[in-house]
Amino acid sequence: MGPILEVQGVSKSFGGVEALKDVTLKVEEGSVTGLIGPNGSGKTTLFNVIAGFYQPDSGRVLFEGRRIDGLNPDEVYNMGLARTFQNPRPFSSMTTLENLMLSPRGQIGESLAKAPLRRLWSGEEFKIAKNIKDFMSRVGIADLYKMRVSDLSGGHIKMVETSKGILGGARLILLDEPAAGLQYAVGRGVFEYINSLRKSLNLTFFVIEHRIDLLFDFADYIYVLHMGRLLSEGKPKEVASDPEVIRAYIGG
Amino acid sequence: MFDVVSFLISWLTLFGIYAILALCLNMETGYTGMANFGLVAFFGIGAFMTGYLSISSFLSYFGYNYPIYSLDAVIAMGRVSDKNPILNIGVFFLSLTFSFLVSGSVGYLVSYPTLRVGPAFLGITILSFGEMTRVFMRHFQPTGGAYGLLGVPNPFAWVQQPTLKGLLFLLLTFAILAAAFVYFEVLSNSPYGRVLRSIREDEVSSLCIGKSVPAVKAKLLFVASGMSGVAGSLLAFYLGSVSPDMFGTAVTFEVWSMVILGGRGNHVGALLGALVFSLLGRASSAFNFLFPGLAIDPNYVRWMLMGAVIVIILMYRPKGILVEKPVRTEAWRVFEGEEGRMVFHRKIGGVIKKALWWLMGREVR
Amino acid sequence: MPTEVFNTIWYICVYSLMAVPLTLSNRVSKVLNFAHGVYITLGAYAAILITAGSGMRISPIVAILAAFLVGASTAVVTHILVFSPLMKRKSNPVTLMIASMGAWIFIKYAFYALLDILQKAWSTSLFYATPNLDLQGQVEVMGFEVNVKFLFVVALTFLSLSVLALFLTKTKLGMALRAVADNPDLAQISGISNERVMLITWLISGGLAAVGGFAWSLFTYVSPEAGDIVILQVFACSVIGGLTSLTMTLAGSVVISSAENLFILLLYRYLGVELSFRPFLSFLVLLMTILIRPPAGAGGGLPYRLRLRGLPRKV
Amino acid sequence: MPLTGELSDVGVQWRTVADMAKEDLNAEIQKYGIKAKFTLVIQDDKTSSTEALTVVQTLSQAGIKVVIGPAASSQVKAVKSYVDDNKIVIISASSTSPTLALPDDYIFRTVGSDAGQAKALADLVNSKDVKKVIVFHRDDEYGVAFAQFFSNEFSTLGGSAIDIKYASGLEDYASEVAALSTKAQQENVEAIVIITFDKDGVNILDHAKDDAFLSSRKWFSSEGIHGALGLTTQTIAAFINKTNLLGTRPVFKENPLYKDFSSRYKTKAGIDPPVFSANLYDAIFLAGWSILRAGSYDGAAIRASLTEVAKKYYGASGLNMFDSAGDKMLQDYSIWTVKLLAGTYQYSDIGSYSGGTITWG
Repeated sequence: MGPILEVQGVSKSFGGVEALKDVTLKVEEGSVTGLIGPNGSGKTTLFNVIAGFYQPDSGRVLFEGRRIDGLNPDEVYNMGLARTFQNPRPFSSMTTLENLMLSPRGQIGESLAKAPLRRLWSGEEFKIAKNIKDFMSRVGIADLYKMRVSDLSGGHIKMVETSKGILGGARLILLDEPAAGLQYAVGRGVFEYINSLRKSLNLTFFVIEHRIDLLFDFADYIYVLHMGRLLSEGKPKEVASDPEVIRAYIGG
Repeated sequence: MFDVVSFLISWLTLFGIYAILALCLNMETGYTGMANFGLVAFFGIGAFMTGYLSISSFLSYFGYNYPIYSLDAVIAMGRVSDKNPILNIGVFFLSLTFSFLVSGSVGYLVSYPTLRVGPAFLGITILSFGEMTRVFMRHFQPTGGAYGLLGVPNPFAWVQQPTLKGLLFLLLTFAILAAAFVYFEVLSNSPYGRVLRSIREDEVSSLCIGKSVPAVKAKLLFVASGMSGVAGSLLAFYLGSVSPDMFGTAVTFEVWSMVILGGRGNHVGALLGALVFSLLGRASSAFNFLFPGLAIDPNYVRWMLMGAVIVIILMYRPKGILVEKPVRTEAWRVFEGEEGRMVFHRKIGGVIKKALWWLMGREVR
Repeated sequence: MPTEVFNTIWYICVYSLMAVPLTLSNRVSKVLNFAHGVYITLGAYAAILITAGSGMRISPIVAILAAFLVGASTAVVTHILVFSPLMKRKSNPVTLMIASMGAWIFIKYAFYALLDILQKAWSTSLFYATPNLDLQGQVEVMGFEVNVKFLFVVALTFLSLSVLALFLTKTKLGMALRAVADNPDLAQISGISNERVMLITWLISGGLAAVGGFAWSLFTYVSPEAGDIVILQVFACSVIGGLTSLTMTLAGSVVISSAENLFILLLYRYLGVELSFRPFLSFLVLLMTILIRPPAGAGGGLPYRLRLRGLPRKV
Repeated sequence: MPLTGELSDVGVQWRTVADMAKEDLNAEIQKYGIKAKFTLVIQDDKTSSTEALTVVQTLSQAGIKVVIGPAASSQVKAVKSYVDDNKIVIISASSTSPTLALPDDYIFRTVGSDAGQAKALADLVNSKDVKKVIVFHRDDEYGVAFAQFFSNEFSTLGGSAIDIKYASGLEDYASEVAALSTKAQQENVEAIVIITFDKDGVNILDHAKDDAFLSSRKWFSSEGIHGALGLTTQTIAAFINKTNLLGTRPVFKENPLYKDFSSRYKTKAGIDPPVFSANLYDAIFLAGWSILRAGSYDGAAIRASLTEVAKKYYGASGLNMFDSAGDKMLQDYSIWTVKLLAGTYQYSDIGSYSGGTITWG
């Protein structure tokens, strides 16, 4: 299996401050790839560049062999690349069901012209809802469909966030600290959930995580970012034993 | 003594016009979260469009060639406005359509700043846009400039009996209001409505799940502004005259308070708000009439009330009197079985059917 | 053309006195305050009511103090009664904005009612008045006959703004204020009472706005609508300053003032644009600034780039 | 009646006038031994059109057939179609818009249309052998129309008028006045003609008094500013005297009834009667008498009798005969200025204009 995402020599600077310096990395299809680094090392900036928030100053981003740098976030998503946020941004006063119903791409009923004509979209709506019901029951949150997301627990919110991307039919999902702010057990749960999905749906995950221990258990491959530069990469063990990394983490 | 019928007619007509505005604002603010403080601009554009179209078409049809704001034109209109019912009705619908299109297109263009700046800035931007429109209309000769337009032909000018005339116009207004209501209700109970709400909740994350937010906003502004334009056109026909000073910011704020009172994100609520505030306006003048020479003018009290209501509602019932309900689509059927299907207009349909059965003397099954 | 220049300076003074506090309050409390116009009106009327009521002249210093007190107290009361409860409920900016709108309408018409009563009581016209101060006459300044009021207002503006600047940069409270403005949560952690800072902010902004209103009333006759009529221009100044940067707000008021006093004249003289386009012009400036250079902190702007859609290229 | 909004300043004073008129009317009726009493309902229309309509509707639904006001022409227009349908007689004492001079409608105006006054003002300016003026006017209907008429009249008299329009509804006009001054110097005009309402007018004069060149010109004004209290303040009044500002207003001052009226108003309110107050006074009288004459309280009848009554009625504002368009036919004008009388500055009429001739003194 070839790389699903390639970042080639991407640089990005804000007002003279270089957040990313010539970063190049690959994400293999079907893998869980980790991205670690101390605060302010440009991890989230990289995600934002990939997801189309920022346009890179130089370099290219390829998704499934197509350039996606310079596309807008919605277009990137519609190509099958979803992202989550470090602190989740669900549509809090809407129900779980509505949140999930939003994610499928290109729904007929979402065009202003077709929306009033119910019979045009009701069938599709029904199908989507069925899928979502199956999915939810598989994940075990089916009974939450009626609750407003603001009332859910942290772990559930993270699940919903991740599920959005999956239900959108994304093939690559960028997760920004999925386990942040959760107790260890819950965090681990989230990662197991990710892992199972990866197996069952053949998805690829690109994960930022501070919980290095968790990441080391689940990731296949890890990149280390430091001061906007790629410091080291490799299998978890190699990275863990890399003196550079250790110095960076202790002295960084 | 007090003429209840004509009171109801005159009140409900103005209510109808304002209710349409309230619905539009509710679409923009309640659902999409766009702080449109320039509503009045589209209202006014619609009104002027109507004045221009109707009068000029009448004059040309009857072969006058006065400038439409001249005295001769007004006199001529007075003479011919009740000659040809078909023309009246035709012109009415024609100008309604054009008002919709023109105001809508303007709204579409105005949506450009909405993707450049955030809510607070948007509010100010559109607010000043509204003021700009007013100043511009004052200088715009084709629609009479400062003179404004007089003699807009009422679609029912050919009806002699004033009460009947008022009633007919009221019915027309309500028909349009009902159409707008059903349209918006259906719209907001569709996947599209869901997208709108997601934008209100968090436009960035809505953008991140593939909704092209700017496009959605622009289209919505087209529809909502268009409907505001229709409201303006109705006003023009009702008053029979249009002048730039009718479209100050105060109108916008009144509509805002209606929507807030009724409940953002709930069309019935918007109607309720409109009902309450338009009645309040009547009440204050009636009150003034009943007890002349009060220490404090009831009009002040009324406005103070309006302000207080806004604040209090926001504090103790932020979602308004009627809170918004989740979007009802087929999706609920999957989870809740049949009753999930009951969407608003079907409910209405059910009620009507029951009523018919009842009228026909059968028992409701 | 000295008159135009003098007018421009007048306007700069008045607008900056009104717009800077608006920016300040917005920056700290994140409220886009529509009620700001009312503070201006009240400030303008404080001196007028005193003089009209007592029928005697008062010294400008007294007038300033009165204006400041009235404006500040109103602002604080508004905060306590309206904004802080809503903030406790974590309401979003739009809600706060609407709330301020409500407060504005309420205060405005309450004031109207008050004036109405006073008018009946004193049987004088208050709906269009100017304060009666012992601040009259002209003085000779570098060849120009200059109105004393003019010099007074310039000095007033300069003083109050520099005092504000000092307060914000030097004193502990001022720094705390800025800290809260930049990051409320952090400030909370570092042990500064958020509520207290808010109160101070409203005190200052309301008071300054009122003083601005007073300066305005020296310049011209004012009516209960005064605040509402200038508020849009004031907003324009603040928006040019991004509703966050005080210095940029000053720049904004310079821009708007010269637009209203100089640009329009140039347009009139050389392009024959009618004078009555003056308000139009200032709004135009506002729109242009927002569209061409969305001000810093134009918060909530989408990460979205307008371009012609082209499908991503295969490589 | 505008109690809030842009016309608020005069509105409040008009209230007094209305009360006065009511009392006098009732007294007079008693004198004639007619068992009737008129009560007056004063409504604030906030100088806004829809408000005006609401008010008129409420009144008519309460069975009232004669409404005096609204003040501004735009409001009269807004209520026109309603009153025509429902046969309610509108008597506006201050709407002077020429576009409302419409035949056989229910709108009457006890004040001459601007066309007449524009002519009077033009003659006045001409009589001061001024040949080149700037007309500095509001950008609303009143200002634009008046300026147009004036320019036409003035040019037929062989003068030339330059037209400058300013935005009404603002709070301050410093820059406009500056522009006016520069323009005046460029063109080197002999006089300035201002067509304003009270607020903006006072403000403009307030700024003009600081301008050397403008202070050296002659000034003329329409009636719009008359009665504004600002003009009697020390500084502005001084300016007025220096520039010898003269204005026209639709009042025939030689009229004893008017003298009586104004003196009584002065004792009541302590100030001179504001602009249009005489017309308002007469409007109320006309209304009262025509209602009595009509016998039945019905719009059509009242309208008919109103024209009849007006033919004979001679009131504080002179003859009130209506022309075919329901506007006052013969309007005499007074020439007013502000003078130092008995230590205080006061409005005073120093001349009158009747049937095309100006008489001083």
